[in-house]
Amino acid sequence: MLLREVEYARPSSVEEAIELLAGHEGARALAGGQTIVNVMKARAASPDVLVDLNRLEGLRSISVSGETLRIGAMATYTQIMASSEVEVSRPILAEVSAQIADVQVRNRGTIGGNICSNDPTNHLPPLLVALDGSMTVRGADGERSVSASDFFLGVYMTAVGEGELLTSVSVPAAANAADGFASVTVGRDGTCLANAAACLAGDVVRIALGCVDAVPVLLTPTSSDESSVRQAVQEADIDPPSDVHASSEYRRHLAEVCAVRAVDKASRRG
Amino acid sequence: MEPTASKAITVEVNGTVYERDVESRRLLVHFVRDDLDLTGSHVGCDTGNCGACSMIVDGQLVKTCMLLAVQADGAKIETVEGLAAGGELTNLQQSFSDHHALQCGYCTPGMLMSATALLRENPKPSPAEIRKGLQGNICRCTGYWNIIEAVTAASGQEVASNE
Amino acid sequence: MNVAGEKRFDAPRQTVWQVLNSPESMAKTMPGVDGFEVHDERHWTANVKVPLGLGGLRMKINFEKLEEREPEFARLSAKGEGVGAIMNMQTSFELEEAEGGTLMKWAADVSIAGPVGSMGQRVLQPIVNQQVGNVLRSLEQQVQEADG
Amino acid sequence: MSETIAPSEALVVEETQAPQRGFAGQNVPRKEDKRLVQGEGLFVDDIKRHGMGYAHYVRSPYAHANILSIDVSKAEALGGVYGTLLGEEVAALTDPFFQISSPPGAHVKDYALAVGKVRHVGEPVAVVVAETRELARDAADLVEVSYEPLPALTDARRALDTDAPQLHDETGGNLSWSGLYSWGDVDSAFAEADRVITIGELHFDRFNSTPLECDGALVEFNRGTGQWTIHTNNQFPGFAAIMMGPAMRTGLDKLRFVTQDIGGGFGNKITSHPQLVAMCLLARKLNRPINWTEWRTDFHLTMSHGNERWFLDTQVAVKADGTLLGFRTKAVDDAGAYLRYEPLGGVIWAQVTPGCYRWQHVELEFTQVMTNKAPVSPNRGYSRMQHLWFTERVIDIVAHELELDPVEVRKLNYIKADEMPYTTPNGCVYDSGDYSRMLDVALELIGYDSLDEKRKEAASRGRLLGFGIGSTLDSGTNNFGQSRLINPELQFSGNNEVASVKLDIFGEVVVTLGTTPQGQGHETTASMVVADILGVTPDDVNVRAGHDSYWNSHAGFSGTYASQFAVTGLGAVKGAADKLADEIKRLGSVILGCSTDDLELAEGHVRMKANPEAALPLMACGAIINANNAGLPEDLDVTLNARYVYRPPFEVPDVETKYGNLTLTYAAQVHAALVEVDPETGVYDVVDYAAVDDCGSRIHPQIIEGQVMGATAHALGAATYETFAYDDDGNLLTPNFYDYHVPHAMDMPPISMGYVESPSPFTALGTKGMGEGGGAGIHAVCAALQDALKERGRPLVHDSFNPYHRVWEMLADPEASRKLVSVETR
Repeated sequence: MLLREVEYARPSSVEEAIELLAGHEGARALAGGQTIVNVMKARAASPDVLVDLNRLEGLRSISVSGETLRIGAMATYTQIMASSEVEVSRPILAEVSAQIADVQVRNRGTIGGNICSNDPTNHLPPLLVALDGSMTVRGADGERSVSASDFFLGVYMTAVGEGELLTSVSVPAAANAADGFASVTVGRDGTCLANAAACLAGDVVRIALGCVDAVPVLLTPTSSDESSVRQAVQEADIDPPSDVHASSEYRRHLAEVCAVRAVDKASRRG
Repeated sequence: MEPTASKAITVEVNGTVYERDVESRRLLVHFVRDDLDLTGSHVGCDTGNCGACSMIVDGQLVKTCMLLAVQADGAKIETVEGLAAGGELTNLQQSFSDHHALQCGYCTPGMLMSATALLRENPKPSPAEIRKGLQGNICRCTGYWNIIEAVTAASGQEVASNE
Repeated sequence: MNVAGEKRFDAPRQTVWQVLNSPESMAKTMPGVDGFEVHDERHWTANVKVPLGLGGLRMKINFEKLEEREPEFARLSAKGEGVGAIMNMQTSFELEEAEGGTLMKWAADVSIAGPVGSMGQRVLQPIVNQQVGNVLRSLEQQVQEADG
Repeated sequence: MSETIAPSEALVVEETQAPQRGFAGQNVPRKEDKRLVQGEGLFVDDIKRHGMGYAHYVRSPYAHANILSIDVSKAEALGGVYGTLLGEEVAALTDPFFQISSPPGAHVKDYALAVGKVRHVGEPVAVVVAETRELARDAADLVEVSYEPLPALTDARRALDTDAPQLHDETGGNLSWSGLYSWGDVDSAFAEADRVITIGELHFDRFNSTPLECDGALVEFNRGTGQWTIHTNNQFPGFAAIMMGPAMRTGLDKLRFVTQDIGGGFGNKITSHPQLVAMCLLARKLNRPINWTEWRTDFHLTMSHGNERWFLDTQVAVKADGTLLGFRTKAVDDAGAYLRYEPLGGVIWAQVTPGCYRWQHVELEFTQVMTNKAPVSPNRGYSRMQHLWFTERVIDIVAHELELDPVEVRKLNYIKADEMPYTTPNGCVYDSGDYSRMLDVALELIGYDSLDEKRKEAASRGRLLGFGIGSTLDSGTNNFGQSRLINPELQFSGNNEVASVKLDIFGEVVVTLGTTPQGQGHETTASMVVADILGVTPDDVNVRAGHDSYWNSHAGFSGTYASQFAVTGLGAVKGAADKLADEIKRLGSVILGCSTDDLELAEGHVRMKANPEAALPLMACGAIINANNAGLPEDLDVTLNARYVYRPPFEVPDVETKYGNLTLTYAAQVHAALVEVDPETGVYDVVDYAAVDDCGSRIHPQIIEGQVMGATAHALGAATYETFAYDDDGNLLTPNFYDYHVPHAMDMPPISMGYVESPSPFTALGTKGMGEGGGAGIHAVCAALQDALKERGRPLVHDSFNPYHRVWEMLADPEASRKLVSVETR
């Protein structure tokens, strides 16, 4: 409960935030804080400077422009669940956000924090990989866009470099997209033992597995029928970590089941 | 602005304004309990799971063990101490007692704040909605059903009673 | 947990050996080393900050060379402290001449002591794999530099 | 997954008799609630003192290691640090804690801090005290401890192997205590048997009730009087005192225990005496009040794990019709690294030796060992729960293997109502109860008649439905004489509790209790009993909140533990109130000039039965005795301040035959569960649940129902989610609520409740101790899973803890568990 000493700044603009992040060694962005503050309580990983993004209202906006749904990195799960833009352009994001933890966490936790922490049990990394989303990352020398499949580098590691800031997440807008998400959790809405997101577009099938590796595992089976989905998972030859909640073997099995169930949900929606 | 290891902050808690210097690292729940001496809100875990520290900050239900006190600078905070204005119990508080929705009472302040936030957003929640609304609050005494009944009754709905 | 593998260098065995046995050049292969101290040729200490998205994982790592047979075999122990837990690693490598280059067979046994929970369990394995990858990549670089 | 919506409304109450007991029997509003719902409770961590220091422990990262050196210089150099405490100081200033065990456990040396060696991850090795909580932890991080790691022992079954790591040199091995219990004639039972069922191994898992408030203390030392005031949430101060006094070389009256509100206990807050000693030493050394806040991770690492127990080589003697004759088993109990309340678990189980059943012949070899895990201590259902789970598992395995109906096997073997009071093979006396009727009520509540339709309906959704029963006992009011079966040298026996009731100068009725309630509503129930006796209302009765050993209302066994308040606590309250009522009548007879027989207490007056107009208000009585007593007869011995010590009727059990009555009352639970298993993943839900309890006469039904619901939630958590799991190096893998998942609101199944009231013939109010439950839900879920998986290769449920992955393993390889059981037909 008792954090190591840390410095705190609350910038009033994205530019200022990036200056702070770039200008201070060991500086980290503080989004919802629903992961990083707990890690700091354990005094495991510990930033020297926290750059609080919570007053950057601009980073909370959710908008649809043409073919793209753009969600500000600081949009909370609660916001995403309530957003009419999300509802009309990619409802799966609201559906999955509603399964994350509890009201209090959903009120504070953000889409940006979820994917930047990239805990292997998080819901959104596999979902965004399956939806072929892209992340906008801003640094001192401008903005760049990183596709979801390149964004996740490892546990707690992403393409957001030192002195950079994730500003928004974009996914293709498609109201009736055939998306599906399935998970097995410890208790209802608890920690995921395994999860999978699926997106069916024409004959393109994208499945992303969570909880089985440091980063989401993307599968693109040739068809959405059960046998080829199972085959794709088996051929991915994943080596999931073991922990007290599930053995590697059990996770491997659950990954296959979740993939099949996610695809099934997706096809029933499409 | 330059990062600092401590900061003078102003918060309004249950209508009273407090100004204090606080270390940047101090969690809001410790600030409220130890610095403001409002000990109604509790700490039951290290990991943001138990919800005993739940408060309503600027209208939003949050776990204050995952919020730094400095982040609450300028915020309006509601805690359990603010519910019964002038000692007059709210329907919800009375209902908790009527339905034996508390035993040791340690989770109760956080539970009450979560239920208060829920009823503001959803004045007539179904039992399933109440369970979803209280999912972030652990109670080790009651097994939850009496709490669900208490919230149902406080919202003026029929209770599937255990009596 | 155990990790092991092989790596081929396009450099003579002696060069690889020297790199592997020089604390300074090894330091360069480790992520986020911000302090280094050699006590004697068998003992040295590194202060590292493993860069993670959430903030540095600060560790003080004490190395001890347990065994060596120049130029083909060495075994070290590394003990990292400072994250509320203790990381213990025993690692060894064998060097063989392999057509014009050197083949390194390495193995490491990593364990964490302390109240790590599944966070430690679940996260340790991927982090170790990741860091091993980094080390091997920069090792190659060091060998090339040493090889001139 | 099926989404449960609400508890079914059914509530059945069957009473063998329904005596009108005034306020008793009614749901009087709880006195405690008004402060607790306003955040005005006073929990230990709410207490502040000027200049107090915050303590933070330095804990071992190793499960087993020699401590080579500890360097606190950097910590003490840090600004704001008040001081430190080390094991070597503790060893110099205190003696090792008194050990309950006979040898070899008797030789364990246990101090407030590790001395020379650590024996489990998280064991305290030093304490740092500083100006703020954060600084204390900063400084603790600066303490440099150098360890020599040793191999860890994490499997109790290996503890006695010659090559096993040795925890305590003094005990010459890892055995703490062992004893052979044999009652009846086990050989003849097996000779008589038509079938002998052998079960290789059953395992009761390690968990505890994890009260939401962890332990804590605020300790002040009075230099002038040499007296400590210990504000703490310890739930058994009487026990803490007898552990601490001798160790600290001080008289017990120098240790003042003060408690108001406690955030849950469940037995887990009995053994905090090592931490309390450390804080006492620091308060004296640093001459300032010391705050100790135990954090969640600390609690999980060090506090009161439940006894993990193995049952090996079990043999059961059965007739072909399922009549149970007897059993043999070897219980191996894992006490963890130190004996803080153990090895009492080695006898406590014997309170319920036959479970709810009539078998007469029992042989149990009990072996308790020490391992590199957190010390175990009482946990809701302490030691009986493990044994009851075993007996229930045996019943269902017998039924499963002999293709008998678990309901019929139970009805055939249950102790019958007309056999009550029933003497068990080891001399315990079950006071009252009707288990068959309870089972009928449970079956009705859960719709047992339509079980087949339910199975079909679930199957149509691809789910496997299973039904299971758990019938258990909650034995309350210990005869501490049972400790002599562990160690004949001990001078403990019987039990007691104290209450005082006085009438103050303005007629205020004031009650003080010796108990330390943690949510059981003692203020409320005590006020009801007193009100009925004094002819006032509960609102007129002021029951002091909490416990203060300087109130002089405690005895050696005072506290709140082991399901006894309704017997010992209320027994003491009734005794004191009766005494006061008698004094009031004697005063009244003098003032009103009549015989005490002509008087009654009603409506706040002592008055003449024949002529209610001739009455003296209680206020006047208080005023006369306290402030206006001139002219009263000299021989009128009335103080209006009555103190009563309740002492249950017990004999010392026979040490040789291990025979005798170990507890006074036996509340019963018959619970039934329906589970649905997803055969593809092993994920399952409890979809319906019925809880039928009998705790005798019910003083406050609502409080009792709350206890039953809470105990059920604990059992369901333990069955599916909750475990203290260790890796092979002795690291705890579930040190917080993130990994140690407890039931949340959405995890609870619908629960319908039923009651049978069989008043206890042995207690003044017909009440029985209750609240712990017997872990009936753990067994009901085990049985339901075994039933659900029957058609998938008949796997045997062999563990009390069945997370999804274990169910999946049983589905994937049923043969693995089939190997554990065999049936011999004679």
